[in-house]
Amino acid sequence: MTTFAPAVAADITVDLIYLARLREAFGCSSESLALPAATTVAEVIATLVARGGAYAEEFASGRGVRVAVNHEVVTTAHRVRDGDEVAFLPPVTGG
Amino acid sequence: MTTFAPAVAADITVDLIYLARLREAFGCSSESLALPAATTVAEVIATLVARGGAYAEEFASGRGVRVAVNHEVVTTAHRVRDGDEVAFLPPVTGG
Amino acid sequence: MTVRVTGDDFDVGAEIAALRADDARVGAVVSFVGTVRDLSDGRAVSGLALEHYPGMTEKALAAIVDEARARFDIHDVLVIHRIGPLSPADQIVLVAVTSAHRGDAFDACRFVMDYLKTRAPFWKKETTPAGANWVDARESDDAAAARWAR
Amino acid sequence: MTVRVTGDDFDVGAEIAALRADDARVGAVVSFVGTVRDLSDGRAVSGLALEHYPGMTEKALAAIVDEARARFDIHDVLVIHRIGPLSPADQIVLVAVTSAHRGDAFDACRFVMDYLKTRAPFWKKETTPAGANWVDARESDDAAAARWAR
Repeated sequence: MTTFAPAVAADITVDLIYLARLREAFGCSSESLALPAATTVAEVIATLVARGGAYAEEFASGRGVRVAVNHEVVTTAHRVRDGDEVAFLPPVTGG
Repeated sequence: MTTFAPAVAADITVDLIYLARLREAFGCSSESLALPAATTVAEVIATLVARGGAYAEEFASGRGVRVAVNHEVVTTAHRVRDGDEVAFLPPVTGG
Repeated sequence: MTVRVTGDDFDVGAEIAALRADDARVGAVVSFVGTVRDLSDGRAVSGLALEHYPGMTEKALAAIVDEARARFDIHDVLVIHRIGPLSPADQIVLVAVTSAHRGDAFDACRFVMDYLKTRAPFWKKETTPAGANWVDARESDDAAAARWAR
Repeated sequence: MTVRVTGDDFDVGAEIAALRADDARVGAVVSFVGTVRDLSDGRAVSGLALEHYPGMTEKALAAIVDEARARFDIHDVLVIHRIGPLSPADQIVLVAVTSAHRGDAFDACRFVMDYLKTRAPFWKKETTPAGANWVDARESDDAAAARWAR
């Protein structure tokens, strides 16, 4: 006999990378985060902001943090996939 | 007894310098030229053009020859003085 | 195209010579060297630490160079950017461009620098008498990069 | 300011290092190197002879550098221009500018080159399969210099 489970959104796991000022503010350079499939970058950020403290502060509008998924800059509407490397970049100051 | 000569325009002598293409066209790099005082650069050029041949050709309008007196570029209205170094410069092509 | 992110200093003369490679189609070489100033927004700077995002930084630099090659008639481009601790007067970055004529070489070198400043993932942390601070992005750099928009 | 007209080749790295002089007020060094191309207006070039007007040429270069210093916020300028016989791929000219910020260094370096090309008394004679010819001035150089008129 075979049972059929109802279809549910499969969970995914992404790697979050915090760079430069963000790494120092969060006291963390990277972490794994489990999320529902098809989560947008905006939702990832909302998840982090909900932690409060430095997370709420650093992702406040006007801080100019950009997001790169697998090394490509994306908009907040971008949907992350299982295994993605999601990096948070403060405004760059090289050169 | 003293005699008084009538006042006349004193003659001056200038050094003419021919550069690059002009030197080759005239077969001459420099010459001394005696002129009436207060001669203009335009009149110096007219004197040279009157020689005909390469001189008439190279000073024809549109060839872009510039004139420098004592290393400063001047207009054709400039009046030369005794001992001036008057150089004729084809369009420059350095760099 | 050569893009290099490195902790080591570089020899400007040797790098430019290698880029030219005695190629007689090249008539113009424009280069930019960025160096550590001892003054930043009026504060004395005693040292700098440069951080990057390994993997993405190299790709971002290569993309900027590709864009320069698409926009300008140039032969080759070299970008070297240092990371790690640096002192005042140290070399930070070298961008060099070869081309047949000078206009494209000047434009491309400046374009690469303007884009590098605003798009390449590098971050500077300065040590000043008030402590160590992450450097703020400059609006003038955004304005410089925006000039190339099209 | 250094202005040098010479038959000798120059070492770009050493010249830039000497110009910077490890001055930590300098944040940007822009340099231009002009080199002999083996093709000119579609003709193969096997050699070049560069002539100048001793005395005036040095003064003209110094005047161009003075004008650049008046127009732009820069620290120092170096101009080296070779004369005499040159071969394809040889270095002809080096212009290097130091400044606190890159915008002025790029502008000043380009300004000096544009003015040098149209105002400094140098003349090139090219050797091509058709013989030796004095090079014609380029209208594009006049246009480049005219961009700085004000």
